[in-house]
Amino acid sequence: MATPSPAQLRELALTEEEYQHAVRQLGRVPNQLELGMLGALWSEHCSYKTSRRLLSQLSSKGPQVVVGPGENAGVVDLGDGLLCCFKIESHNHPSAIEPVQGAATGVGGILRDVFAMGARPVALLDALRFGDLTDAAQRHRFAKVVEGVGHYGNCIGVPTVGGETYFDPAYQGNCLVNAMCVGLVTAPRLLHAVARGVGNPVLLVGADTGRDGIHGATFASVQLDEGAEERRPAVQVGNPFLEKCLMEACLELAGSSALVGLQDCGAAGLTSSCAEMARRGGVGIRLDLDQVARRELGMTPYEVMLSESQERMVLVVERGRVEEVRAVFDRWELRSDVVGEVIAAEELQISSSGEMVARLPLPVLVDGFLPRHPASSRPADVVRDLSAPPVTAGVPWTLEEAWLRLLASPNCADASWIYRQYDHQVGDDTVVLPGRDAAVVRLRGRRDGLAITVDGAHRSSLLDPRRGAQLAVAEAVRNLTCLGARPLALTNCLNFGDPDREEVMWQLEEAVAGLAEACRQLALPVVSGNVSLYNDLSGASIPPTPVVGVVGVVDDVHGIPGPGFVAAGDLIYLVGGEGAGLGGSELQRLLGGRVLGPPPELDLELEGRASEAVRQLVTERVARSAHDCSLGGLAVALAECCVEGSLGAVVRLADPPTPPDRGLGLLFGEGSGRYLLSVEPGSGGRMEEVCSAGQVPCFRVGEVGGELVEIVGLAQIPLAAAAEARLKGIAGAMEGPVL
Amino acid sequence: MTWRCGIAVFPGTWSERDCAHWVELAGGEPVMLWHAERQLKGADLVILPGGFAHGDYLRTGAIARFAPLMDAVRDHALAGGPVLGICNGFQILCEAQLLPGALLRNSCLQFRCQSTHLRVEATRGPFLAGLEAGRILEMPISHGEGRYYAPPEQLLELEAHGQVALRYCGPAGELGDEYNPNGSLQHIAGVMNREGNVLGMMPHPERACEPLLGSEDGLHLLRAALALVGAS
Amino acid sequence: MTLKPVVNDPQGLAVTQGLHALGYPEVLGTRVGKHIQLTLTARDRQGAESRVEEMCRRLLCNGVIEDFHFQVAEVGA
Amino acid sequence: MTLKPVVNDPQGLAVTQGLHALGYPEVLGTRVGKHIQLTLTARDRQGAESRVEEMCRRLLCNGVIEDFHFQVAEVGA
Ligand SMILES: Nc1ncnc2c1ncn2[C@@H]1O[C@H](COP(=O)(O)OP(=O)(O)O)[C@@H](O)[C@H]1O
Ligand SMILES: [Mg+2]
Repeated sequence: MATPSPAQLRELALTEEEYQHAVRQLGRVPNQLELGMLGALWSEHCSYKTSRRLLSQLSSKGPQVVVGPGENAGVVDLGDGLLCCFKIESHNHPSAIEPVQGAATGVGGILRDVFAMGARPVALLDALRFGDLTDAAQRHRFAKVVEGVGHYGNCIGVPTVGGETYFDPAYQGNCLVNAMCVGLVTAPRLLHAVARGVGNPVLLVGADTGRDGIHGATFASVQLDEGAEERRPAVQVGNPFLEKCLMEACLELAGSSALVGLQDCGAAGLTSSCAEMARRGGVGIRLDLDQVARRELGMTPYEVMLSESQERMVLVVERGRVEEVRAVFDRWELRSDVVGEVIAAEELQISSSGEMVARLPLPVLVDGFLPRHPASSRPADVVRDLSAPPVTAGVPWTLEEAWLRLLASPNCADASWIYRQYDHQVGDDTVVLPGRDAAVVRLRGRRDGLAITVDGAHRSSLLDPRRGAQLAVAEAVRNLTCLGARPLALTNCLNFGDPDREEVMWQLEEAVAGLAEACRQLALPVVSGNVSLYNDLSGASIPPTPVVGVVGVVDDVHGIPGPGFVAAGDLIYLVGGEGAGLGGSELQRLLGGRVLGPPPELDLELEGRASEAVRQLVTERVARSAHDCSLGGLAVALAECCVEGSLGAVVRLADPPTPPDRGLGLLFGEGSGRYLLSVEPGSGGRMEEVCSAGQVPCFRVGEVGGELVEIVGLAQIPLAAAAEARLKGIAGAMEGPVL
Repeated sequence: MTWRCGIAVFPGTWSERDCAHWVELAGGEPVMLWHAERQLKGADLVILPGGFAHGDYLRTGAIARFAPLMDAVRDHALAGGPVLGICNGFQILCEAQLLPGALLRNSCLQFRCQSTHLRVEATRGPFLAGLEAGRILEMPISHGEGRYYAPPEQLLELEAHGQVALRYCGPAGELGDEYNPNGSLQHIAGVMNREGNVLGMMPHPERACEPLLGSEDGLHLLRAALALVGAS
Repeated sequence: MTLKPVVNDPQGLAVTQGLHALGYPEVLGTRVGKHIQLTLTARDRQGAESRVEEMCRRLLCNGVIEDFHFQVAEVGA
Repeated sequence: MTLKPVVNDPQGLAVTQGLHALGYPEVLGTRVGKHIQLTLTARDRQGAESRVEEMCRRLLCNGVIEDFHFQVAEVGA
């Protein structure tokens, strides 16, 4: 084959240098099919060639960890032989182009990652980012993404129990759609994505292979540009019904000794699933493409090997036991075909019509990519913006107005417009429904349950991506703590722009370092994750957006307190760190303009101690309600506690506000590490005792009761007005037809 | 003696396990019935659970109603045996013409998963016999196509024969569009056949069977039926 | 496959509203139905028509809410 | 409005399987799309055609996965 032209290489997302690197390692010129396979596996999406070096900072150590990164999903031990398996993944580019199907197939993909481990999916969550809802195109995209997420989860019968949504003009061109799945499996049924045993047959099961999604992996590894529409086939239509049957069949087989290894066909289709399974097992695989069931006539080997048709799985089965395995798929009316076998040579050998059409050594295909180290530098304007004072003098609103505006901001408001479109109860195990700080899924036959949350960095990440990533972890831990849960482990999705832009690379480096620090400090092993780069449109990158998913355990799923106040006369306590911190805050976002000022302080040690103390108070049921302060600060959190409990409150804050600030920082500052708890009047002593034993600041700030949410001397709003503002934030913006 | 509750499983069904849990809590014995089989394995009572049988492609329940199992369900129903269709099961019963009417896309054009109040309208038949008329039950719904429709003459007939079993209502039993989550005609949440032995409903009683899940009201329906089966 | 005229069509309404909002006030109404394309073998046109009619009645269309209408076209041997 | 030929059509697959199970083995394939009936005012056929074409492109059809095709018929003043 002649040396491919630069245009051909670009099509495969390979550089000239990478091409030469391939030729050197192979000792020959690869043919077109081989080049396509190399391009797909060496893409950022599959190889992590840019981020891998950074990700090694994340520790996956911990006595609870059973499987860390590197498999389809991470696994932690819940005791008594039960394991929990989870992962988060992005589907940003496909969702930007076809929001319903892009989001739906994102959910489909993450489900497959979890049941590929033999685990039954028990919960889904989604983290979403869009531009402003004042823009009709963004409303449309948002509505369609929610429809797509719901469509897949609702059809397949896995509850979507939580999520996180943020609107900011910075995501106008690139929406983010991250989906997380949590599953359960008993230890003996845990599966691995590995090929073993020379002579063992390789099966392809599920959907037929079509021309859709060819080059999806490379598609996710380049910027969206005006020509993106031309790569349309990269968007696929999912079939949740087929996946449901596939899931049941795979779970039925999970306990069987006939099954050696199981892997889903994700990005780069058959190429990556076979290559990775064989590589893990130190063997090779020979595939006969004539045995692959196709949806269309006339497909070339290239198309078959690189198709990303959804709802397919690859199995390695013990020799001689193919029929019993196929019987299970037959019963579910699913297609299953023997398409190859395990071989001793560490190669992927592809034959078609009796001819060998590709033959690639796995060390080259899987690990032979060139690691990339793009230059990074901190942009000068970030330095300037960091030291600028956050605007407070220019706030044109009274404190009451600002308060109500914040409550009605779609970022703080009631998210039920979203989650009422998701079946969040199927399975009969969701005991804390969406709408709270975290969701809880009970474990059958046990007293304990899983608490799950996803959280992301917001605007302060633009100023300080390291801090931003830490704030995301801290917030996730706080959300679990509010329910009395002990965080077990973390998964993450790193959504960034084009790493060849120096400031983006800097953001990525900083964010990963921040994530690593926070996880170390809070003793949270990172067991799985995903990187999504190139979230750019026309030269503008998204803000650095690390999203973390954390799974924790609540010892008793009965009587978990909510955020809402419970009874008039109860005492309100503010526990944890300092307030202030308007830099990068939601208030600043409402004012428009640049992100300025130092982002909120974060004391990870204090964060850890506060979490311990609050967990104890919640577990002992001393706290009758618990909620953390996040977007919109103390004032928004207080109003939420009131609205949720349909009770007013009177709160006094010690520090007197200074003139230009007027109390804005005190009310709406987003300082980290703070919780609002309420206790019965007689429990104040226990409250203070636990906090002082844990060296956690704790202030009695007020009492529950009345029809007002009042911060004495500063601002007061009627309970009903607060409730209405919160309710209309998203639902109000989405009134009227969205097609 | 325990009562056998057959639970139909089609490819795409997803609340069979929830139903089994509910049956057990109510004191019955769940038996899974695979769609390709032709007999009910001695079930006294048949539940068609929620889900997306055959993907609900084309129309909800359109393909499922031709399953071999449905012949056995039909025989059982025509012989007066109790049959309960929940959500997708209700849609299948309508397609199979064991219940009148059809279920259309929610008028809000969105899927809805939320808690609803239901007013008991009829107190006949195995599932509602134990309840007083006007009683309010709380149960979640979870569907995209639950808008009950029947042609005008048929609707009149349904009302005349007391076949409207449950209606969506407010917490105090009041009717209003704000309490109707899907635009169903006459706020209908559940209907039964003329004889009363076949009941179809969109809300999920099996999700309201424990205080921990927010409501126990779903147990009433099954306990009534199990008492009846046990007595006969 | 179209919804019977007496059946309320919220999807059609939403499309109409969407079109109005986009600047097409001339649209008086919209009804949304299904379009199914079947490829089948048959000895002749009549044979095909009677089979398709039957498929529509038995499976493709629900007579309670929908009307149907079809055309048969030859696509060659 | 029909799905583009390369796009997966799970609905069509399910309908085909359903028809086979019901005893119609002659069905080779099915594709399910949307049928939208618009009622609109226009000065003439050409005017109507260009407006409808625009509506299809802008709103009714998602060009990423769907193709469209339409016919205009007069229904009288
Ligand atoms: N996209 C979404 N999908 C499902 N639930 C969501 C989504 N966005 C927000 N929620 C739910 O709304 C509630 C509020 O979310 P959020 O404001 O992010 O909470 P917190 O500030 O405690 O992290 C949570 O229970 C969350 O699970
Ligand atoms: Mg929170």
